[in-house]
Amino acid sequence: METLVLLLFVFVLAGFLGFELIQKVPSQLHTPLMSGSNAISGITVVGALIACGIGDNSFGQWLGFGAIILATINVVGGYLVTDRMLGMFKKKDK
Amino acid sequence: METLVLLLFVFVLAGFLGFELIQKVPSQLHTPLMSGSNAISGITVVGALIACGIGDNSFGQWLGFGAIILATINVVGGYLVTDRMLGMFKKKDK
Amino acid sequence: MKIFVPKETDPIETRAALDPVSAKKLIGLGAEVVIESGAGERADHHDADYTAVGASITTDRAGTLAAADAVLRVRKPEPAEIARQKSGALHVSFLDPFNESGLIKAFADQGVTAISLEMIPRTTLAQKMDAISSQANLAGYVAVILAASRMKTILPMMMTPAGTISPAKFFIVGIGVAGLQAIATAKRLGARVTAFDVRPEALEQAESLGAKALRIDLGQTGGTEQGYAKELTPEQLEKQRLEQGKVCAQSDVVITTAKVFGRKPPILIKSDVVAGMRPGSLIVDLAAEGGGNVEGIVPGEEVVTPNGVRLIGLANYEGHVATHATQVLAANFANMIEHFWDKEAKAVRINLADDIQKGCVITHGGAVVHERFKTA
Amino acid sequence: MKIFVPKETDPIETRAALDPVSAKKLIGLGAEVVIESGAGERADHHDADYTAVGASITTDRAGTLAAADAVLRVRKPEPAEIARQKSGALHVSFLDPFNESGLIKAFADQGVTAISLEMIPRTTLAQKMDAISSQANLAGYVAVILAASRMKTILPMMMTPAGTISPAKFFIVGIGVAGLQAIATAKRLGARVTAFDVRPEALEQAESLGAKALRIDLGQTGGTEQGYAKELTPEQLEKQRLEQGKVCAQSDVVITTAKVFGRKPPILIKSDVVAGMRPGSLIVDLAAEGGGNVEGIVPGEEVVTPNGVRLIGLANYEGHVATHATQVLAANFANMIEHFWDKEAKAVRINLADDIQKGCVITHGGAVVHERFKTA
Amino acid sequence: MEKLIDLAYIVASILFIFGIKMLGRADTARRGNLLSAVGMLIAVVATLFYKEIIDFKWIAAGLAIGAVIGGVWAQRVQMTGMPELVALFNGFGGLASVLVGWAEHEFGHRTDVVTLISIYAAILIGGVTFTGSFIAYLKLAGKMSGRPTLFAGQKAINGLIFAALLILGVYYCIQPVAWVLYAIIVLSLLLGVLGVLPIGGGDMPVVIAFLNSFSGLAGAAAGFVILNKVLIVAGCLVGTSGIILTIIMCKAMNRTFGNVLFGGFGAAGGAAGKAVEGEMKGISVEDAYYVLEAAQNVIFVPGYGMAVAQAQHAVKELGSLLEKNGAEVRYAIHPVAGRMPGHMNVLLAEADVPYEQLCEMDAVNPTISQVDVAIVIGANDVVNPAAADDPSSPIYGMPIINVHEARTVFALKRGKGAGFSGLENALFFRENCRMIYGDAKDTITQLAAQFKSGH
Amino acid sequence: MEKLIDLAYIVASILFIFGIKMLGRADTARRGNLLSAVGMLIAVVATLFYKEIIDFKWIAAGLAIGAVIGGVWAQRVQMTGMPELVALFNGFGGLASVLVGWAEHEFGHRTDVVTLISIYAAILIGGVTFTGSFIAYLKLAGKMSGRPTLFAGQKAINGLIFAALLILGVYYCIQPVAWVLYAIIVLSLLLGVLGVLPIGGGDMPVVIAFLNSFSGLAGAAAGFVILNKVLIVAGCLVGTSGIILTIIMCKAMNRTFGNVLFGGFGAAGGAAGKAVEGEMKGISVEDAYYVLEAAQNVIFVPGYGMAVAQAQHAVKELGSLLEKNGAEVRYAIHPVAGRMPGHMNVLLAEADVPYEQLCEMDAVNPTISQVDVAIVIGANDVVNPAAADDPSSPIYGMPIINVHEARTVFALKRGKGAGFSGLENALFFRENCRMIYGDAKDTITQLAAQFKSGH
Ligand SMILES: NC(=O)c1ccc[n+]([C@@H]2O[C@H](COP(=O)([O-])OP(=O)(O)OC[C@H]3O[C@@H](n4cnc5c(N)ncnc54)[C@H](OP(=O)(O)O)[C@@H]3O)[C@@H](O)[C@H]2O)c1
Ligand SMILES: NC(=O)c1ccc[n+]([C@@H]2O[C@H](COP(=O)([O-])OP(=O)(O)OC[C@H]3O[C@@H](n4cnc5c(N)ncnc54)[C@H](OP(=O)(O)O)[C@@H]3O)[C@@H](O)[C@H]2O)c1
Ligand SMILES: NC(=O)c1ccc[n+]([C@@H]2O[C@H](COP(=O)([O-])OP(=O)(O)OC[C@H]3O[C@@H](n4cnc5c(N)ncnc54)[C@H](O)[C@@H]3O)[C@@H](O)[C@H]2O)c1
Ligand SMILES: NC(=O)c1ccc[n+]([C@@H]2O[C@H](COP(=O)([O-])OP(=O)(O)OC[C@H]3O[C@@H](n4cnc5c(N)ncnc54)[C@H](O)[C@@H]3O)[C@@H](O)[C@H]2O)c1
Repeated sequence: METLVLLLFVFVLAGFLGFELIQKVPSQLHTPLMSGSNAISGITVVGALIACGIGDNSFGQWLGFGAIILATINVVGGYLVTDRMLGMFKKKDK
Repeated sequence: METLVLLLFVFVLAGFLGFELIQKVPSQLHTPLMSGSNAISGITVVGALIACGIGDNSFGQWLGFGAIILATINVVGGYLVTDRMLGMFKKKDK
Repeated sequence: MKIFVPKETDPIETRAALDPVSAKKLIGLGAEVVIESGAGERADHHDADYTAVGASITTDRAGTLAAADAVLRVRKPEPAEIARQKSGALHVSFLDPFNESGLIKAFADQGVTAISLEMIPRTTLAQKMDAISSQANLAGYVAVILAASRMKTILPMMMTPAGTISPAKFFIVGIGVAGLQAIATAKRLGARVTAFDVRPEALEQAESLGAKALRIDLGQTGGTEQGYAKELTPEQLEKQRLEQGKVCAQSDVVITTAKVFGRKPPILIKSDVVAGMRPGSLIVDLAAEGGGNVEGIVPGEEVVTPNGVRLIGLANYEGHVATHATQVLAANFANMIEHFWDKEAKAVRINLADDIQKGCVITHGGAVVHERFKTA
Repeated sequence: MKIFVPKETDPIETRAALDPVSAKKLIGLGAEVVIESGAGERADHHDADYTAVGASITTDRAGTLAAADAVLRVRKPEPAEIARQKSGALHVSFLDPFNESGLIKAFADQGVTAISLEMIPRTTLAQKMDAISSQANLAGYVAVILAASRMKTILPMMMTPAGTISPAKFFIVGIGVAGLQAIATAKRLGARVTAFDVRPEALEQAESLGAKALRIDLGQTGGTEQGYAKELTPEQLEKQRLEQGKVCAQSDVVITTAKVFGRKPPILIKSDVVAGMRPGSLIVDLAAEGGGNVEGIVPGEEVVTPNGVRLIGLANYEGHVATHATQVLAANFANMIEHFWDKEAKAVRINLADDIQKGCVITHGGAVVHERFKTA
Repeated sequence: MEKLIDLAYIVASILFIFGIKMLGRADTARRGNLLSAVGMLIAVVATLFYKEIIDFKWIAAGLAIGAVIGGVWAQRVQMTGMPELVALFNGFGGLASVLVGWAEHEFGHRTDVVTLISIYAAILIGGVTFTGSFIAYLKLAGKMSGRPTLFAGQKAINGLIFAALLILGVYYCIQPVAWVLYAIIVLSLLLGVLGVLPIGGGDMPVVIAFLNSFSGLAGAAAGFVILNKVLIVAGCLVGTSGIILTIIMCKAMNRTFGNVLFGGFGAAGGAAGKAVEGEMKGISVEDAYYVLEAAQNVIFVPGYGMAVAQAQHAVKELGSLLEKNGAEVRYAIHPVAGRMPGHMNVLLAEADVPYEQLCEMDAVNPTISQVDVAIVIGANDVVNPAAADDPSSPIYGMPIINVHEARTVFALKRGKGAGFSGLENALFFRENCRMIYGDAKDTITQLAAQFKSGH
Repeated sequence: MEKLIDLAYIVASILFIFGIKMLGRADTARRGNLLSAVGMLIAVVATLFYKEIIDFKWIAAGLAIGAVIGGVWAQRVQMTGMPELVALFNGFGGLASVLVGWAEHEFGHRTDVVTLISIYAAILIGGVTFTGSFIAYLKLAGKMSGRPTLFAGQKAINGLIFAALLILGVYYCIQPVAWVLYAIIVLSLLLGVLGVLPIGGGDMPVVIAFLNSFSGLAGAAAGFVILNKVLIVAGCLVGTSGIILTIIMCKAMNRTFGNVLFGGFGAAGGAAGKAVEGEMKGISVEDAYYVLEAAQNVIFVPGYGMAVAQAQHAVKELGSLLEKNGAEVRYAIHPVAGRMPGHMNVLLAEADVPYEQLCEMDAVNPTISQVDVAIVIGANDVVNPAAADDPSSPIYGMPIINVHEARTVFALKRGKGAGFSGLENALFFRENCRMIYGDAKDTITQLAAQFKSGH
């Protein structure tokens, strides 16, 4: 219970931090930022890894396995595609 | 232990949040802001309250008692003085 | 439709009624344009420039007058030349209709449709043909350039190793179109500009160009619905003169622009005010031709007062920049003709129900049709 | 020290060597200032203005010349008047020393200490007495005002209901002090300005006022250490003329300002270029007095070429704004005298070791002391 | 070991924080992405050291397969295909959350309410994210019509599904039985489909951003399920920063978020009785900034109000800022604008607007449909469409600057004041026109300030 | 109950977050203070419900006494006495932390390393905060000389104390015996005294801000001691936001933080061999903004560089912003500035600078010592003090604008380029001069942007 409360604290603080972090984003960064934070949301992969461990029969394994694959696609693909997007911006003179 | 780790998480997140919250402060607000956050740092009063509880002999009580008085001065005085300061700014036309 | 542009006869007139660009536009509509030889000469438009766009040149003034369906000119005609025009023809020019009842009668008698440029309504829609505005605008510019070229001082401020030259002080009285352009031009050159008008909205307009507005509380004033100024009561004029006098005394240049619709221009600067001004200072009176806003002005001449103030009262300010004045005036003519052009008939269609024509057509079909002049 | 300001004798000269403000300053130093009656008249300074600040007025020109310790004037003197001055006295004025070896000899012979305003070094320290700059500055302004007042067109752009008037195109050749002020003034009035100079830093300076710089690659050029321009080789001049010709052909006004230190001004605009310009366009030559930068210029007159280009070659542009020209020139005189003033002796102290005096004192103690003129 | 893992999680969280912050600035975005990737790597590797994790075969295989598929897709995709790929990836992330929740339901050891709520949330949000993103993908990829797909009663059906999901959720928390879970899975998948179908293709980027924020929250919910901090932190960061980004994107399209999500419905419902008389819609300076920031082609249309406000210098500055931001900027001058001929010229020349950028009415009008934003600064009569539309108007027949044909119009005025002619102006009521009330100079200065503080 | 308390703590934390954020903006500051006070109330009340807390007598008495003292002081204090009162309050907070740590040491149940570290931190930081704040109070209240108090070997002694504290700390974590704790208490109190003594009175506000941030950290440490979340959150928020505020305040004084803390030492140590030849010190645009933001009297000194950069419009804009911010703004024009007579006049008139704000050199120089900031924009010769100082200089004798007598000078140039006369300029090496390199227009535009984004 104590843990849950603390996790709630963490949740609330992270939430505020999320609000504060993004202030004003130039329009050409909208898509990369979306894509980049989508890759972060692939953090579910960590959940998938742990879920894969808890399954003690093969169905559980399969669920976890599927989750790992999907989340990894999200993570790896997400980061790479974001990087490619950002790489395409020519270095504009500041 | 788990609790401590979580508290550390809380600490780190609160730290980042603190950095993000203050961005640019007009110079006439420097003192009130300092004073106001000084009042918040009087949160030690909560610690003092609890410390007062744990002391199981009279010395402990005294320590806690002293802490309560001091912290309360900080809190009450701090908020009031900040409010007075801020009250002195005439409503400037925006 | 055969449009004829005679050469202006008044020696102070440098403008022409059409420039080659507008002539071309009219020819494009389907009109035939005939220019009297030399008509554009003083505005730097030569006969060859007109023929190059398809106009023809004539030296037979009388004959072409008689043959033309429309005559465009800058200044009002000699009565004798009205008599030469054929009945049903059109005549467009400045006419000064309030003072020229004789001319109006001549037009009506001859059956000529006479349009007075002065009488074009000051509405948004009619602005493209509003020659009063287009010319007053240039006059305002010229007034300042003239003043600058005659002053023994410069207009802008300069902080130099040899000391600071302070900016010239201009006072613009009457903030119509000409006054506004005078303000703009003097401001551009770095002068300090104060401006005055009886219409409060004009003061705001002056401020919109960066001038300081002199606000005198005169009580009730106003303009006609067409945007021209009404005449003031004697008391109002007195108070105004007093306040203005103070500003004048401190000014290097005073420019007056108040023409009042259909009347003699009001006297805004009396002799005593002039006498209070500094030696070397200058007054430019844009209303001089109609009698002037300044006491002692001599239209067409420069007068130096005993205390060394120079009064400039030219008659044709915009004529100083004849090329551009002709350009915009010709555009006004062309816009008007285009606006009322009847494509089938290839002619100007007269329709007295039209708001604009109601305002500016003075005579038509052998009669005076304009409300204001019917009794005349 | 008795300082005398004689009335200028050249009829085109409107300036005076001292205005009342500077006279007062000198009197404050302890000098006695005598003004010939009427000396300031054409700059709107009357005898009474001078006496009001403590100067005395004389009508005895010859006598005062002989009695004065220092004579200040605008233009170079008649040799006869040099002979009137007492030995050891001071004479400060424009002298044109490169062309007036006779005058220099006269000064030396008479034992008069002659200071040439032209020769004041163009250093930062000496700027306050630099009359060339203070006058050229005003000349640049006047050139544009003159052009504007003689054009049949206006300078600024205007998008109006009667069509768009495009901005006038100005071309300024030679971006010294006068050129810069001409750029500034034309820009203010809304013209499009292109400018050219052989010194690259001058092009940057033109841009600092918002003009477009015409950059022609001429190879090696440069100025003397005093900031005046060197003469160009014939090939360089040819290339420059070619490029300039193109710009001139598109310009409404060309203003030339290139005086080259100690020489006849270079011809920058040849007749063929003038012939390529549009009818109605204008050339104002600020170097006209020294011979002119433009072929066909007649100093002091306005010439119209066969193709309708007007060449203006006045002699005394700054004299058009005589009041201000006198103000700054007088400040230059006063600053100089103050700078070298010996408080005890209440007189100007001549010290040929001083950098500024080394530059501008031509004769002293009965001899020619200036390096450049010693052989002369 | 545990402690090290926790430490690693803290480090990963910090890297995510920096990553997101840096992704929001052009000069640091790429590095930010890298940082957050490093954070992810640390988090994944740390997780592998958990003692519960035993079967590395499956894990290795899963990671490998996912990495290859994701990597190849990311490399192969065309520039133009990127947004839809992101949608697809996002959908996968959502589906992964569903699976994690499901697995926890089947095999988890904890059955307290918080855990159940979390499982429910992970599955609900993940499911909606999955199918919603997939529909977005199909629309963006052109495999499905981009037009809003509407049918009768859509709104009611969605409402019903939503209500059912709520009830099932409550039920599940009390009685965590399997059929309820399956029902929840199926219904959330359905809700995702039905929710996105009525939204037009042009709004898909906003939808994806929103679903992305959603999938972050799903991740955080999954984090509560397995009591994992880094999941909570990262998920919540993405959740809230994603919301902000979504709002920003809506602003750049001059839309509200509700309008994007339910606009399609609205179009379906109220199409019949559309009011002819519109209303004057205001817009805040900040929202206007977002629109301008995204604009490629901007015209200023100055009028007498610009002169009154003496706003010319501010206008020039805003123009320069817009140009720096990559937009094409022109100044369209109507011949009768102001109160004297050439009034606007005097002012703009004073502010040093290059003559090249001044355009006559006739030059601007033919190109006006390509204009993203027309900024009308204190002009009124010269942009009054009545001159073209309304034969009874006293200015009927006068050519105007047809700003109403631009994509968006911002009209800067102090209030509802009429122009010189005293006429009401229908422009201000048009759908594509937004009023920014206040003195024009103040407004423009504030807009410029927004631009500057954006860097 | 526990859960409710935790909920209350979360609410309190959120209120603190909003409170701090709102305190940073003028229009919301007062409400922010109120919000955070409400948060505090909630936190305190919630704590009272803890089951460990039994003896309400003491608590009630303590709260009452503290509240009365604090309340009375806060009401009584004069406007001018407020900063020192804040210092005093802050010191009390620090002492409270010491006492909490001490109590925990004496009577606490936990002896794990983390707890010990936390006790150590709470006492160390709290102790330094207490005496440091007290000294600051004395200096501000004028009960002690405001001048830096210096003595030989001060630096070494402080170093020794610091080292001793470190060693004692390590020792305490291994062997938490009482004498070590007492030693730590005494030494930290001493460090607070010695650390603040050498700092000048003018720098006290910065010191208080710093100590405040410190006392926040002490609170967070105390939070770790008693495992209390709200203490950690609030303490850490104050700790980091306080650091930011401290840095901002340093910037407004055009100082670095290190310079404030150790400036006194530096002055004592290196006073003998002070180099005559200075160096050109740069300053970032952001830091320059903080100085300008606090300035009451600003002059611009434009030169040829302003013309080259065509910065006049930007300069006018910055001038207006400074005026809006409450500063008096003038433009000091040297007669030979630029490359033609009146060069600056043309440009400034173009930018619509009112003639009233243009000042001649002779008018400005007598008042220049009251000028907070002189902004030299691409001028060089006209502000070269060699003209007054150095008889060998070719411009010796020319009057200049004596900007070097202003409190602070910002010199805006692209690089080390000389002016027209080709002379080196000693101004740029002066102690009170800061260079801002770059094109003047860019620099000014950026400065203006800082101003605008500050609102
Ligand atoms: N060009 C000429 O020569 C000339 C001469 C005379 C008359 N006119 C006439 O003037 C009109 C010109 O049209 P226009 O579109 O330029 O102007 P307009 O139609 O007169 O409209 C000006 C608008 O600016 C707004 N405004 C005034 N001050 C403002 C401020 N400080 N900040 C923001 N907005 C402000 C007013 O609305 P709020 O009050 O709501 O702010 C008003 O609606 C035409 O009808 C033309 O015929 C022209
Ligand atoms: N007023 C006159 O009539 C006249 C006529 C001729 C000569 N002068 C002489 O010119 C001098 C005028 O003095 P001043 O102080 O105005 O100018 P200055 O001494 O010539 O100094 C100008 C400074 O501006 C800097 N600069 C140039 N471009 C810049 C840019 N884009 N952005 C920022 N800085 C820039 C240069 O340094 P960086 O290269 O490092 O940027 C240079 O040090 C005097 O010596 C005067 O005698 C005056
Ligand atoms: N509808 C349009 O588009 C349009 C076009 C041009 C002009 N107008 C309006 O017409 C107005 C008048 O134009 P105009 O230049 O032909 O006017 P004008 O020549 O009749 O008068 C010039 C100015 O002098 C002022 N004046 C008159 N008596 C005065 C006195 N005793 N003291 C001080 N000032 C006095 C008038 O108010 C006017 O502003 C313009 O200001 C404008 O509002 C409208
Ligand atoms: N130290 C000071 O403070 C100070 C004061 C005044 C002037 N100056 C310097 O002296 C320079 C010259 O001043 P001036 O106005 O007396 O110069 P000037 O009258 O001798 O010449 C005017 C301009 O014409 C240019 N020129 C010469 N030959 C040319 C050619 N063939 N083609 C094109 N341009 C040609 C020159 O380069 C010069 O810029 C100034 O630009 C300035 O740098 C310095």
